[in-house]
Amino acid sequence: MKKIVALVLAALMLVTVFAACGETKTDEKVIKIGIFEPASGANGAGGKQETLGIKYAHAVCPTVEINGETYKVELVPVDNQSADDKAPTAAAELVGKKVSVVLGSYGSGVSIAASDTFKQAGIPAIGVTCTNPKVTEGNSHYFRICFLDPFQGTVLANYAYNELGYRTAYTLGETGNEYDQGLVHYFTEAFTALGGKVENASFVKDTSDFNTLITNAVNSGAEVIFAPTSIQYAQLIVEQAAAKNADVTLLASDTWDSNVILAAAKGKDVDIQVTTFYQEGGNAEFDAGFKAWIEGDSQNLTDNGGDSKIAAVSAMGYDAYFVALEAIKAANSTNPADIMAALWDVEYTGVTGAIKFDEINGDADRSTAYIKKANTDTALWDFVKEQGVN
Amino acid sequence: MNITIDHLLAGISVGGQYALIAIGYTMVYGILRLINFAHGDVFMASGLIVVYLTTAMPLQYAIPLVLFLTVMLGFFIERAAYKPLRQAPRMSVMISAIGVSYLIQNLALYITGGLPQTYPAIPWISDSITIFGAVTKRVTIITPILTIILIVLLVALIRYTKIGMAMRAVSKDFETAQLMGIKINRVISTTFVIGSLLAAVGSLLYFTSYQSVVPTSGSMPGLKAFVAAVFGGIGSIPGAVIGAFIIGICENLIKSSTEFAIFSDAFTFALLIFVLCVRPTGLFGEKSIDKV
Amino acid sequence: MKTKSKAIFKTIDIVLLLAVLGVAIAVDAFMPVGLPATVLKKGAVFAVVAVSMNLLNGFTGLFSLGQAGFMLLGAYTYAIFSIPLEARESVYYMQDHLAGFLHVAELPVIPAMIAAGLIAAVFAFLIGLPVLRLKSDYLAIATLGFAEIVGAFAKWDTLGPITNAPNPLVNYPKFSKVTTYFIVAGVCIAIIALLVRSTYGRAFKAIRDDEIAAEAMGINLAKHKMISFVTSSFFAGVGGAMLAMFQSKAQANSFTTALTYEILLIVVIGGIGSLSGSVIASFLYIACSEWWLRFLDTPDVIPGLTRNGFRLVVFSAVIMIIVLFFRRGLMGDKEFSTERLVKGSKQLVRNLQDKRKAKEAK
Amino acid sequence: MNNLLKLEDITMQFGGVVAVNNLSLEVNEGEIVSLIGPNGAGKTTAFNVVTGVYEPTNGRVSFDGRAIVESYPHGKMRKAYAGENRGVYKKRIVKTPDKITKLGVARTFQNIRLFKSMTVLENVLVAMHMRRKSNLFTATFLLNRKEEKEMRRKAEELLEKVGLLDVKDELATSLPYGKQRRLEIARALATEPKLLLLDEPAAGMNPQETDELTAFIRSIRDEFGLTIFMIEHHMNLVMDISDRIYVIDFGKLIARGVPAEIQNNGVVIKAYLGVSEDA
Repeated sequence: MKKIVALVLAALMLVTVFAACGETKTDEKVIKIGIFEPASGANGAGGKQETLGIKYAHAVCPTVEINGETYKVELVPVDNQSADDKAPTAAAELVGKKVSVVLGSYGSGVSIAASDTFKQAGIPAIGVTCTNPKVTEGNSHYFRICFLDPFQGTVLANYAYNELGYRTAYTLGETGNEYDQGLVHYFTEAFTALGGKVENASFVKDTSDFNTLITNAVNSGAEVIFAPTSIQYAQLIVEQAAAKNADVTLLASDTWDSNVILAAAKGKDVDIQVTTFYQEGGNAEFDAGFKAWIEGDSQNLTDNGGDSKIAAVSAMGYDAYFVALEAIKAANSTNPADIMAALWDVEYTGVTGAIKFDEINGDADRSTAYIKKANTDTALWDFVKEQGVN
Repeated sequence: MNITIDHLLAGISVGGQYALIAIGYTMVYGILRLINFAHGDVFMASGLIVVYLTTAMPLQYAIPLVLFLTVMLGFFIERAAYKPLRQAPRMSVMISAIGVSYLIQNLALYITGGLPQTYPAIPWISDSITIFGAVTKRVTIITPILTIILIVLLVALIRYTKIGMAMRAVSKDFETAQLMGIKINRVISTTFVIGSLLAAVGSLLYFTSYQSVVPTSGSMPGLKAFVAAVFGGIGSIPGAVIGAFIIGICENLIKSSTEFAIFSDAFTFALLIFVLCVRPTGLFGEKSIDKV
Repeated sequence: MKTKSKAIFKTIDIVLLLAVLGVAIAVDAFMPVGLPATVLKKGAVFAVVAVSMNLLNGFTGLFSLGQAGFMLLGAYTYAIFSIPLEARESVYYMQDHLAGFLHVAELPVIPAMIAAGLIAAVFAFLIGLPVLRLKSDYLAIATLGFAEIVGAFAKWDTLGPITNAPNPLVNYPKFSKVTTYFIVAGVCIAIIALLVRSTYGRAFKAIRDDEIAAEAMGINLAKHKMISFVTSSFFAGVGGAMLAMFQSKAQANSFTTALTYEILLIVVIGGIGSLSGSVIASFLYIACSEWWLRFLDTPDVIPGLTRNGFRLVVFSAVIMIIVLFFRRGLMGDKEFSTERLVKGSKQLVRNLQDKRKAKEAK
Repeated sequence: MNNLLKLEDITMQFGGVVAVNNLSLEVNEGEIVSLIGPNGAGKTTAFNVVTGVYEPTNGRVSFDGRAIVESYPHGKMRKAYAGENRGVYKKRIVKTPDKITKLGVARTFQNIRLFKSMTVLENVLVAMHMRRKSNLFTATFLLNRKEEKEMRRKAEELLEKVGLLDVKDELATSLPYGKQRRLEIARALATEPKLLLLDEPAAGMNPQETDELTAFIRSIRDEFGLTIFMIEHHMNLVMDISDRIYVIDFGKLIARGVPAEIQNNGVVIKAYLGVSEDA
C-alpha cells in the first residue's frame, strides 16, 4: 500500500515538473500584462471582480500597436491569496513570466508587500483600487488610477454632515486592517472638524456577530454607521442591522460597492449609501458590453457573484487595462522601463473619468467620487450625486 | 460600557452555538485524547452543503439531508484520517487533524471560488421578533432552548443506553475497555457521528444568524468552542455547555465596551490560559495521575 | 579504511554545503529577481522558523503552536527599531504622536534582528512560566491562544504610537540578496544544530523520550523546557524579522494561526526530530506550493478541473498522504549526510536485487 | 553507623486509597536493604515518595541527615486524611526529583524507562548532564570539549563495568531485557549517587542471570561505596544479598529484620501465601 502511494506520488511529481517545463512557443508578437490580484482569501471576491474588468477590456481590445507592428496582448493572472507572505512569490511569478506591466492589486496590503519585487525587476505596476497612500509613496514604479483613503474618508464625512445632515456617527472597522482603520481615521477627522460627534468601534478578524456592536451604535444615538469593511463583514452587517430594524444609515466606501451587498439588502428595510469609482449607467456602451460578456460565460458569472451587475472595481479594472495600453503605445516598446517612463505622461479618459498621474507619487488626480444608494426593491444601485471634498 | 438586554441575548445565543460545537470536541477528546481541529471545518462544510443543496431542492428536504451528509463527513474523516493512526503518538493524530482542517478549507475555497456564500434564510426562525424591547431574530431565542433539549437527550443517551455506557468506559480507560470486549471502533464512530450531528445543528442555527459562509467561517467558532470545552473540563458534557455559555456571554459583554471590544477573542484565550494554569482540569474535569 | 571513507563523506558534505551557498551566489548574480530568488529567500526564512519549531516540538517534545506570535513580536521589534529615524514620521503618518523612545532609538540591521529575537525570548520566558507545566495538547492550545493575544495587542490602536496599528510598518532596511538570507539563516540553523548536539540537546531529547526518567536523572524539567522554549522563540523572532524583510511590511494580520500550521506541516514533512529534514522540507514546501504547482491554478491544464484553488487542494491532499502514510517524513529523526544517502541507496539496490533473486528462485 | 536514608511516618493517600500507611524505616550507610511485600503493597509508591515523584500526604524523608521531603495533610486531604500521625509535621518541603537526584539518590524503574531514541552511550551521558560544569553558552559553542571528552570517557568506563561497552552505539531499546536492566543501573550510577534505589532489578531474569546480578550488585556497592535500597520479589536474591529486610503489606510495615528472621516470620509467610505463592 505504502509503496503504491509512494510511486503515485513520485509519478505525480515527475508529471508536475514536465508540465511546468512544457511551454508553447509561437511566432506571434506578444506583450504580456500581469494581473496581480487575489482570487482567494479575504479579498478574493473583490479581486475577482477587478480581474473581470481587466479581462473584459482585453476581450474588447486584445492587441496593441507597437512600432507599427500588431502585438497580441497576453494576460498573465496570478493569485496573491490576499496574503502578505504569498504576495512576493506571486509577484515573482509575474516577473518570471516576463510581463511588461502589472495591474493590481485589490487590497493595498499585498500591493505594498509585492512592491519591492516589481521595483527590483524594473516593472511598472498600476494599482487599480488600492487606496492606501503607502502603495505609491516614494515609489517611481507604482502608479494608481483610483483616489486615496484620505480623500474618500473626507468625502464621506462631508457627505454625511452636509448633505445628509447627520451630527452623530458611529464607525466600525476591523482591527489591524489599514484600509478600514485608515478610512475611519480620515472620516473621524473630517467629521469632527465639521462639528459632528463620532464614536469609534472595532471588531476582530473573522467576526460574525455584529449584533452587539450594532446595538451599541443604536444606543449611542448615532444617525449613521460608517463601516468601510471588506465584503465578508459587510454582508453580515447589513443582515444584522436589518434584522434589528436599526434606524441608521449604513455609510461605506468602495468595498461595499458589490452585488453581494445588494443581494443582502434586497427586500429589507435598510439605508445603505456608498462612495464609489463608477456608477452603472455612466457609460451605456461599456455597461451593455460588459453585461453581455459576463452573461456569455458561466465562469465569469460566478466570479461576478452570480449576476451581471457591474461592480465599480470592474470598471476600474477596465480603465486600468487601457491606461496600460496607452502607456505601451506611448512608449512604443515592450520594455518595462520604457513603459514606466511613459506612464508618467499618460492621459486617458475612461469610463470612470479622466485619469492623469500626479508628478510626485504617480497617483491619479481624482477630485470627485460617486455616491450611490442601495435600492432595496430593485436590488440595484441608485445614483445619488457626485461628491467632492468640499 | 452599556449593557442591555441585546448584549445578553446575543451572548446566550452565541453561547448556545458554541455549546453545540463544543460537545463534539469534548466527546472526541474524552475518548481519543485528540483535539479534533477539523471539527470547526466540519461545521463550516455543513453550512456550505446547505447553500448548495438549497439551490437544488426545497428546504424541508435539504435540512434532513444536510444533517445526514455532515454526519457522513464526520464519520468519514475519522475513518480516513484518525483510525490509521490509532497506535501513533498523540502528536501525529493532532497533526493529521490540522491537515484535515487545511484540506477541508482548501476544498471549500476551490468549490466556492473564494466568494462568500449567502446562507439561505429559513422561514419562521429567521424572522425578526421583539423581546423585552430588543429586536432580534427568532433563532436567537430558539438556539439556547434547542441546545438545552439536545443536551438533555444526549446526557440521557450516555447515561442510560448500552452504547453510552461503552462510551463512558472507553473514556475512562481505553485499553481496559478494549480488553473487556467493547468494540472501540464502533464507540469512536458513534462519538464522531453524534459530534457531527450536533455540529450540523449548530451550523444551521449559526448561519441562520450570520448568513455568510466563507472557508474560514469554522475556525474561530471552532477554536472558541474548544476553549469552552477546556474551560468546562474536557470530557465533561455539562462542563462544555456551561463553559460555552460563559464564554459566549463574556465575549458579548466585552464587545459592549467600545475600548475593549477588540479584545473579545484575546479575552477568551487569556481566560483559557488562566484556567489551564490554575485548574488544568477545568471546572468539572477529573484529575488524572500519571502512573510511574 | 572505514575512517578514510568517513572523511571522504564528510568532505562531500562540506562541498555540498558550499554548493548550496554557491547556488545562492549564482542566483544573485544571474537572476536576482524572479521566482527562484524569491522562493529561495522565503525558503530560507521558513527554514529558520521550522528548525526553531523543531527544536521545541521535535527535540524537546513540547507541542507548541505559538510560533506566529513570536514571529510577530520579532517582526515588529525589528521593524520598529530599524526604520530610519527620518522616515518614521512618514511611516507613522496616521499617529498623533510617536512613543518617546522612537525619536531616538534606531538600530542597524543585525542588532535589530538580535533585538527581535531577544524580545520574542523575553515574552517566551514570561508566558513559559505558567504554560510550560501543561501537558502536550493543553500546551498547544495555550500557546496558540498566546499568539492570538499577541496579535490582538499588536492591532490595538492605543499602542499605535509604538506599533503603528492599524497601519503596517514599512520602509525598514531589507536584505536584497539571496546570499544574505542564506548566511543569516545558516548561522541561526547552525547555532540550533550545535545546541541540539550539545549535552543540553541530549537533555532535551531525554525529556522528550521520558519526562519522569529524565527528571530522575537529575534533569531540571522546568529549566530545560524553558531553555528550549526561549531559544526556539528567539529564533522564531529572528525568523519573524526575516519574514518582515521578505514581505516588505510588518503587520499583525499576516501572522496568523494558518502560518503556524504551515510551519508545523513543514516540520512534519521534514521529519519531527530532524533539523536537516526541516530545512529541506521548507524549500520543497515553498517551491511546491508557490512555484511548481502553480500551473494547477490555470484553467487550461485539465479543463473543468483545474482552476484557481486547485493547487491548494492537491497540495493539502499530498500533505494528508504524507501525514497518514509517511509519518516519519522525509528524514525521520535522522540528519542528512552523504554517507547516509550512499548507504541508503546501496541498501535499496541490495533490497531490490534480493527481491529479484527471490522471484527468480521461485 | 549513621543512617543515610530515613523515612518517618510516611503516608501516601490517593483519594480514598491509602497506598502507604505510616511507614518508617532506615537505611544505613553501606548497607543493602530490601523492601519486600506482595504485589500492590505500596513498595514502588514508597520509592516514588523518596525520589520526590509523589509528595507524601504525611511524613518526612531525610537523606544524609537533611529532610528532603516533608508534608502534612493539606488541601483536600485535610478532611479526607485516613492515615496516622496527623499533626506531627508542620513544614512542607517539596523537592523535585531532579534536586533529590542531585543530592545523591539514584533510581531504576520497575518498568524500564530508557530513553528510547538514544544510543546506549547517550543514555549514560544524559545522566551526567546534571554534574556538568559547562553552561549553555560554552556547551553550544563547543567550548567544553575537554569536559565532553571526560564525560564520554567516564560513560565508557561505566559501560565497561556493566559489560555493555561493545553495544554502546546501539539503540538502548534494541538491547535484550537483561542488558536493558543493566543499562538502567549504569545510567543511575552515572549520576554519582550515594544511595541507589533498585526497583525489581531481577524482574524477568532466569536463575543464572539472577546470580550474576547478585554478584554485580555487591561489586558496584563495594566499588562505588554505595548504599543500596531495593525492591525485589526474587527471594533467593533478597535473602542472599540483603543486610536487612523490611516487609510491607497493604502499605503497612509488617516485619523487619535480618534475612534469617524474616524467613521464619509467621506474619510474613501468611501475607505472602495469602496473596500468591511464587512471589
